[in-house]
Amino acid sequence: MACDPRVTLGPLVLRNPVLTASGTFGYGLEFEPYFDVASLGGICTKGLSLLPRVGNPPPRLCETASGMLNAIGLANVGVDAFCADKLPHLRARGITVIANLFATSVEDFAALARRLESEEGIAALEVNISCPNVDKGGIAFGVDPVMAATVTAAVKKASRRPVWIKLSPEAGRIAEIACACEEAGADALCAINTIRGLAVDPETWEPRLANRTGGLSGPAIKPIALRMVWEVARAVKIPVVGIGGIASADDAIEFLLVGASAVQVGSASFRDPCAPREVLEGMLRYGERRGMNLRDLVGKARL
Amino acid sequence: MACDPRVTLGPLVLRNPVLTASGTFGYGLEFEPYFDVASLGGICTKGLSLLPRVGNPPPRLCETASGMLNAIGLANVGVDAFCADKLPHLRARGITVIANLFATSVEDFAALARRLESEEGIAALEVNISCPNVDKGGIAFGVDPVMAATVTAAVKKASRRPVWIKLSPEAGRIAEIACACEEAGADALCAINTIRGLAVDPETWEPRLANRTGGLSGPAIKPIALRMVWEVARAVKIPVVGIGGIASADDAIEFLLVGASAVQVGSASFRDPCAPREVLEGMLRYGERRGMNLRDLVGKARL
Amino acid sequence: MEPSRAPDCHGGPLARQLVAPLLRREAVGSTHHVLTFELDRPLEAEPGQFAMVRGAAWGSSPFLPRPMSLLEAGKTPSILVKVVGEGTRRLATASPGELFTFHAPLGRGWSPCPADRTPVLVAGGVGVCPLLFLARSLASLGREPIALYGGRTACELPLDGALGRVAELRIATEDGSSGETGLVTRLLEQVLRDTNGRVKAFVCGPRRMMAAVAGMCRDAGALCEVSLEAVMGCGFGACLGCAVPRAGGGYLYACSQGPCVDGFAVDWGR
Amino acid sequence: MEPSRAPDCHGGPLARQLVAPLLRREAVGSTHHVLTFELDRPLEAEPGQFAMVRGAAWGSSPFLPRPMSLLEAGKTPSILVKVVGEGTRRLATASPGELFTFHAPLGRGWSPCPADRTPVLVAGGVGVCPLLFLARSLASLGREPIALYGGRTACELPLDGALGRVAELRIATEDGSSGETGLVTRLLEQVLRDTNGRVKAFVCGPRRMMAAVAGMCRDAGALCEVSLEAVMGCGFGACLGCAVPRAGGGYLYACSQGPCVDGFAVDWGR
Ligand SMILES: Cc1cc2nc3c(=O)[nH]c(=O)nc-3n(C[C@H](O)[C@H](O)[C@H](O)COP(=O)(O)OP(=O)(O)OC[C@H]3O[C@@H](n4cnc5c(N)ncnc54)[C@H](O)[C@@H]3O)c2cc1C
Ligand SMILES: Cc1cc2nc3c(=O)[nH]c(=O)nc-3n(C[C@H](O)[C@H](O)[C@H](O)COP(=O)(O)OP(=O)(O)OC[C@H]3O[C@@H](n4cnc5c(N)ncnc54)[C@H](O)[C@@H]3O)c2cc1C
Ligand SMILES: Cc1cc2nc3c(=O)[nH]c(=O)nc-3n(C[C@H](O)[C@H](O)[C@H](O)COP(=O)(O)O)c2cc1C
Ligand SMILES: Cc1cc2nc3c(=O)[nH]c(=O)nc-3n(C[C@H](O)[C@H](O)[C@H](O)COP(=O)(O)O)c2cc1C
Ligand code: FES
Ligand code: FES
Repeated sequence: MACDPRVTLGPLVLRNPVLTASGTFGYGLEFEPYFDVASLGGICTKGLSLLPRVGNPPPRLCETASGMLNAIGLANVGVDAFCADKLPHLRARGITVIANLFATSVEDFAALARRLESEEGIAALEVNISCPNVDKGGIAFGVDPVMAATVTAAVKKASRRPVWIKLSPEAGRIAEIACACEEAGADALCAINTIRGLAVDPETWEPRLANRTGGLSGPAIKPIALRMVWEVARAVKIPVVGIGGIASADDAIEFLLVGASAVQVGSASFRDPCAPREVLEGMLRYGERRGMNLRDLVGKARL
Repeated sequence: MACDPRVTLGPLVLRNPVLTASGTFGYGLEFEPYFDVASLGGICTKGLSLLPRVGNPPPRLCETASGMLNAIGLANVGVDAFCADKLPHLRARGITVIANLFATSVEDFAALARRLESEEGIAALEVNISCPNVDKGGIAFGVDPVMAATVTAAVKKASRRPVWIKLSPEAGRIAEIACACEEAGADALCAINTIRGLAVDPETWEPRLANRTGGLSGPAIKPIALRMVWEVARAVKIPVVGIGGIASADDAIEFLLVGASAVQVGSASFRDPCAPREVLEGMLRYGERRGMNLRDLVGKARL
Repeated sequence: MEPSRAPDCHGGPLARQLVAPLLRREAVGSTHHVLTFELDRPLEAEPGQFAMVRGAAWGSSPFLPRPMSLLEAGKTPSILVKVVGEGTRRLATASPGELFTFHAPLGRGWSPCPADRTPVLVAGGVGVCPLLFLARSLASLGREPIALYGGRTACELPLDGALGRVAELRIATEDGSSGETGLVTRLLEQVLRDTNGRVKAFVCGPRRMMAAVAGMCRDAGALCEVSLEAVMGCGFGACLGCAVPRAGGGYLYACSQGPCVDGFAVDWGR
Repeated sequence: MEPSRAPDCHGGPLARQLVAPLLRREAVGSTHHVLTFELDRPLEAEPGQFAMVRGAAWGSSPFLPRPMSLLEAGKTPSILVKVVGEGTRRLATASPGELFTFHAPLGRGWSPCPADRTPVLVAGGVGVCPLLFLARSLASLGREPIALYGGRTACELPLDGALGRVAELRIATEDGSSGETGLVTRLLEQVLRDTNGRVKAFVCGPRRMMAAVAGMCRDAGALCEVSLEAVMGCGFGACLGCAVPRAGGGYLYACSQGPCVDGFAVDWGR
């Protein structure tokens, strides 16, 4: 039976609900050999900052049970190089691009948004107020409702584009932050970013990451992410994008059922670069089997 | 080389640093066919309440990637039946017993502590202010420093026994709660309890647990637990007991290295009832190989 | 140390967890597999008891062992596996020599069938396992059990041949591909009528089937024992995960008070 | 869709991820195993490139694929595995027929050896893999590489025989159980002296060894290329996990800018 894959995220209509998570999909072009990236709902770029960042010293990664810790430190080419070198190719390929933004001050967040105003081919801005791996900025904005609202309002003011706020799992009450962002004008909320973790080598007594702590991602965090997405979706009226441990169509459908309008596939792309496509194809099969449009699954869990 | 396994937790000297986590080791007696439970540092009982509790409706468990969700709902025989039917056997076998306490009010926590005053064979009280699976009490105390301190002070006043407070991973800043409990007189802090999660059946749209959310435990949460234990251990002077995903001696040693004086083995006992003994034996081998006493590993990570 | 027994532990042989290699795996139809393990010393177990089984190399995921009814005890105990998820899929693709942790015997097996009652085994799908073990045991005692075996279709009746050798076997399938067309309760109806209820039903299958059978037995004055179904964490009373609503309130624990319990002790409505 | 190439992607064959069965596994000494996979169509790869390998049935743990240097390309490519943790343990116990995801060819292989320079391969332990592939390729071009191979003891020199067949092999072990006693750098010292530094060293081994070799080459006016070591997430430039300090600041990415890079481009001190 027919299944319309399109979903609406506030002012935006996406081809389908499968996006890729920032920092796990490079600038999108790295995946071109594997599948047609333009067939996805969209991609979230690696976090962009005003100036290029070299990132944290290695080791930056370590594996944990059903997941991984990372402390990349928001290494990125900077917004100018992104606009010059990456964006034209993404545009040419018809890829829906969500620009993920990182800054250490409210002003810089606004400046980033303004910098992108003149660029074509960006569907939305995803504001990362939840990075656990940098000393300043990031998570500090994400655990305080007033700060979160201030950033949201500043980016909204600086841009005509839809503004998505990416929430931290480390706020004691994530729904509170979500409501603050909604009130400040956010067009959608993304949850969750990684959860800070630590691993130590029992032989050398050294932390496994040079940054000491890192962000936990992968299937290990899925139950926590799903609970938080449910809490956020119940608390707000704006759309929610679900993230955290999604590796299969069933995983993605769970997030839709608890209230997410779209999902992002993250670390699963390391295990299998075609993971986002496979999640999408599985969701389409699920919709066809049940004769349902994907958007009609949103919030249907019997909770 | 020699390795002294004993550890000191405030006023208490334990045979060794391996305890079992509350709710994952029954009342201790269930494990008697498998190994000599008295050889452990101690066992934490299933959470005891003033009156018996039947617990939550099933399903109460579901498996997740490298872990599990549970919503037992603190089913227990009640403190009186524990003292009458279980404690004499534990005492006869020379098992070091830590009584884990659960109540929905400060008064009831104090009443529980008083009820146990006259019983022999209880080495310490572990106060659960962090259960995610009950409507009232539990976690509400664990995410608010004032409440946490109030409970701590009340139990301290009601008992001459060492009082351990079991912290919730869901407080935005766990170190803050830890400090509040320390100031209120806690003798040790235990971290962490389970992290609330959710799982939904994509076919039936029903939550996998009747209680909807449940607590995530197992190897999946180990990196988060280790980070939190480190944060707590840095913040306080009293001893810390590390809990969360410990399934091997290496895991336990990681917790000691970041500052835990002892550890609790939890869900790993479901996979292998001898897990606590194997963790202990592996730690002894580690200590012998390095010619170190186990207590000398505490806090040695190069962090 | 000589293992001692917990004070409220039921009788019967003490459980051990040991590491045992898979001796052989035989496919039974397309979705069922009989796995036989090789132990260092014989497993003593009663019909209705179960094992917690887990691949020694599974690492941290799947995390928990899987409860599986014992098909037979001894030095080479076996189980019948139906693939429903990741754990059973791994069991069903294991190769001989692969190591498993094998934790058995667990739980309470079937209680005896009074001499004046005909044993009637009511099986649905993989529910056949504890009943085949029981049927063999009854047959060895000279009892002549009747076995009623139901499923959606003929493929969902694994081990029907083995059951037929030790019991008087009657089959019902919903699609009529084997035996009578309809539910296994139809067969039971007739037995209850023919025997005037002077039977003891031993029941293992889907919850709805067990509920229906318990209801019919109660009405007919028959005895009824069921093998409970529950998601299990530990399998030996330590996690309190395997709760099943008890008649009159509260819960039964499938692993320690069951899996075999009086069918009238269960609240089938909650 | 015809796969297109990312704009800043290096040349060479495009990577594919495919599911391939293990064809055979051969133990090499007690801790090393050569695994050969069977692909549906031949793998084109250059010496020094690698594969990301993962058991198709590993589920969610171990989570990430493991980077493994290619020993050879073609329809039945192979890798050499040294057991150091859970992932390599699973590789080293896999049975023929077991399915793996095999993602290759990845990274930049070795760059050519100028005609006026003698190729000197400096290998430590499993670092031999990309160098054996290189030696075979050089030999097939009529070049005559010198191979210097070091390890703690004779057991840590897997594939020394194969290397000896395509290169002039010199061995050093710390315990003297094979070849000269000492570090492989002792052997290099002599080569650099004999050739007056007119060599290009191709180096793969422990970080400390590569750092030492790079330093010696710089001093002697020799060229030096190394194969970088890093924990990898993706293997193709998507995660930025595989950073290695770059001379002059910032980082090189081992998977996309390497693993084979100019030894002088690395900051060995940070
Ligand atoms: C006492 C007892 C004896 C059993 N004997 C057998 C047997 O002989 N042969 C056999 O094939 N199976 C038996 N089972 C059921 C078997 O344990 C489950 O099918 C198995 O645990 C599922 O694991 P999985 O990883 O394949 O599925 P999962 O991926 O864990 O789950 C797949 C689906 O099965 C459901 N499920 C999971 N565990 C159970 C469970 N314990 N009971 C009911 N549903 C469950 C889940 O909710 C889910 O919907 C028995 C169960 C019990 C309690
Ligand atoms: C380009 C490249 C090519 C490689 N080629 C080979 C090869 O041909 N044969 C071979 O046996 N190994 C090779 N390795 C190393 C191999 O990838 C690691 O040994 C493997 O990933 C470890 O996995 P594990 O699960 O067994 O160990 P884990 O349990 O993950 O880790 C065990 C220990 O090894 C360390 N480690 C993990 N990954 C790496 C890594 N990528 N590099 C260095 N140390 C690591 C960990 O920090 C830890 O201390 C190569 C690595 C790279 C980057
Ligand atoms: C290596 C890595 C890098 C990441 N970089 C960013 C980033 O730059 N900006 C951001 O908002 N999130 C970043 N994240 C977080 C992911 O976008 C995602 O929220 C998280 O990984 C959880 O999803 P997963 O479990 O599917 O991976 C990164 C995650 C990983 C693993
Ligand atoms: C089935 C189950 C029941 C639990 N019951 C309790 C309890 O009654 N009281 C308590 O303080 N913690 C309880 N816990 C939490 C554990 O003691 C422990 O803090 C948690 O499981 C994390 O450790 P683990 O990952 O090693 O299991 C329970 C955990 C599980 C899995
Ligand atoms: S399965 Fe743990 S108590 Fe029954
Ligand atoms: S391993 Fe992911 S960028 Fe190199």
